[in-house]
Amino acid sequence: MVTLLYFAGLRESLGCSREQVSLPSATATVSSLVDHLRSRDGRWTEAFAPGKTWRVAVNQRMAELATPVKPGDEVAFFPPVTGG
Amino acid sequence: MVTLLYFAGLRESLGCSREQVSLPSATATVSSLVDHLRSRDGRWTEAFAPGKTWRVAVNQRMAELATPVKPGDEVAFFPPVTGG
Amino acid sequence: MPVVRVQAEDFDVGRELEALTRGRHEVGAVASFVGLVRDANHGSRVSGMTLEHYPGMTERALEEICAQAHARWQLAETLVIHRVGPLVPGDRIVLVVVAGAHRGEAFEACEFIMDFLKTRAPFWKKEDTPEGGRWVDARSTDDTAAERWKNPQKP
Amino acid sequence: MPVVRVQAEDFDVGRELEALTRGRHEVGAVASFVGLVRDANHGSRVSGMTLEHYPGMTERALEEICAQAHARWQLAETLVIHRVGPLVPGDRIVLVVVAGAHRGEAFEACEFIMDFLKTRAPFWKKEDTPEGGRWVDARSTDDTAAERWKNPQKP
Repeated sequence: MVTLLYFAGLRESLGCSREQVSLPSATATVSSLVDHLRSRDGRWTEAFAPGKTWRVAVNQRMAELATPVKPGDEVAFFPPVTGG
Repeated sequence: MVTLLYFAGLRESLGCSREQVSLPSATATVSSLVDHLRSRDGRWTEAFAPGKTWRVAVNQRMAELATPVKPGDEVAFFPPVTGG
Repeated sequence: MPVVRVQAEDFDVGRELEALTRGRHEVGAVASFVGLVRDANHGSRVSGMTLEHYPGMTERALEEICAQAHARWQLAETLVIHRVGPLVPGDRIVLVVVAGAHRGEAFEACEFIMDFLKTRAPFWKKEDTPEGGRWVDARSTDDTAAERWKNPQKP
Repeated sequence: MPVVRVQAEDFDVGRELEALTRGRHEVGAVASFVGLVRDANHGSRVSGMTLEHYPGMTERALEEICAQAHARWQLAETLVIHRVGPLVPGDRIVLVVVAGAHRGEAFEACEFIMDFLKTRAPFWKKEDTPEGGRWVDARSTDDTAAERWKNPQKP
């Protein structure tokens, strides 16, 4: 299982701030995890549709599509940041 | 007559902070005024010797050797500034 | 040493600067930046905003940005305070302070920290406008500002 | 509007920033610089210093530098406070504050004002060292810093 967190506009569109999911495979990456999420239901399909802009952090560090994800990880999805 | 002001290290070397002098000619510039001062006495000769670094302001604006000086002007000589 | 605080409360800029440099007589230059809530954005009146963040990652990201600044320049101290929660126009949002021996480094490091805070620290602003709540879009100029530090020379 | 003060008294950075931006809700960015007396310079301990200036010209020079900053960037406010007279290590010497809509301009203008203050405003420092009083020499790096603004592009 991994913990997924959603922030800001993405949290609002998905109506979800936190969930636990099983990894789609033993050798998962952000990319395969997103493919899995996209296949789940309309809101996820929409939020992660090609062309949508989002950022991802794995274990609280900025990550990329190729970043590995393993059981126990905390994976956060959010829009580009706008602090400061 | 013009008012001459001296600041900082230059004031100390000359032992003078303020004086009134007659202009050497009707069409004076900073350059001709400095030539005149240099001819006066050892301390002035020394302070304005070739190779010495100093700055000049005419009527409280940074000036150059070619800047005209006319009666009533305030001419200040000082070392390069070191504020801030 | 980087000091990072994420908090709902306001901060006192004078007191923070004082505390950061007290007794540090090798410090000759303190550059700082304060970000404030503006009352307009993209042509709409803004009556307030809410700052959301990612607790835990936020502090870590800010500490990492400060550590990068310390690695890149000779600095005595860095401080980042960022507020979260509801804010109104005129409110302080962020304070970045860099203390060092000389001004060139302090200015550069302060701008560096702000540029990366804007693009790497997980904060999000939602503005209250007459048309309703609106998530602020990231600005491409912020990405450009952060990109220029990839060059090891002064940008 | 440029505000310039030359004074023997200390200043409160927080209060000055607050006063400069109070009710100015178009201001989103405040960049500032504080210069402090260091306890060492060119390998000598410095126990104190005296700042001499050219009354009248000082204020005029600082106002002109701020006016140039306002002409060059879109700024809401600029403030320069510079102290004169005797100071000891840790004392504040100078405060420069630039308030504007965006941070890039505020940072640049603040650095611009400091660079020209260092090379154009008639102040002179005399340090107290174990070897006696010593006038501080102007640094060629300050001239270089001021020169780069001749380029109309960001340096």
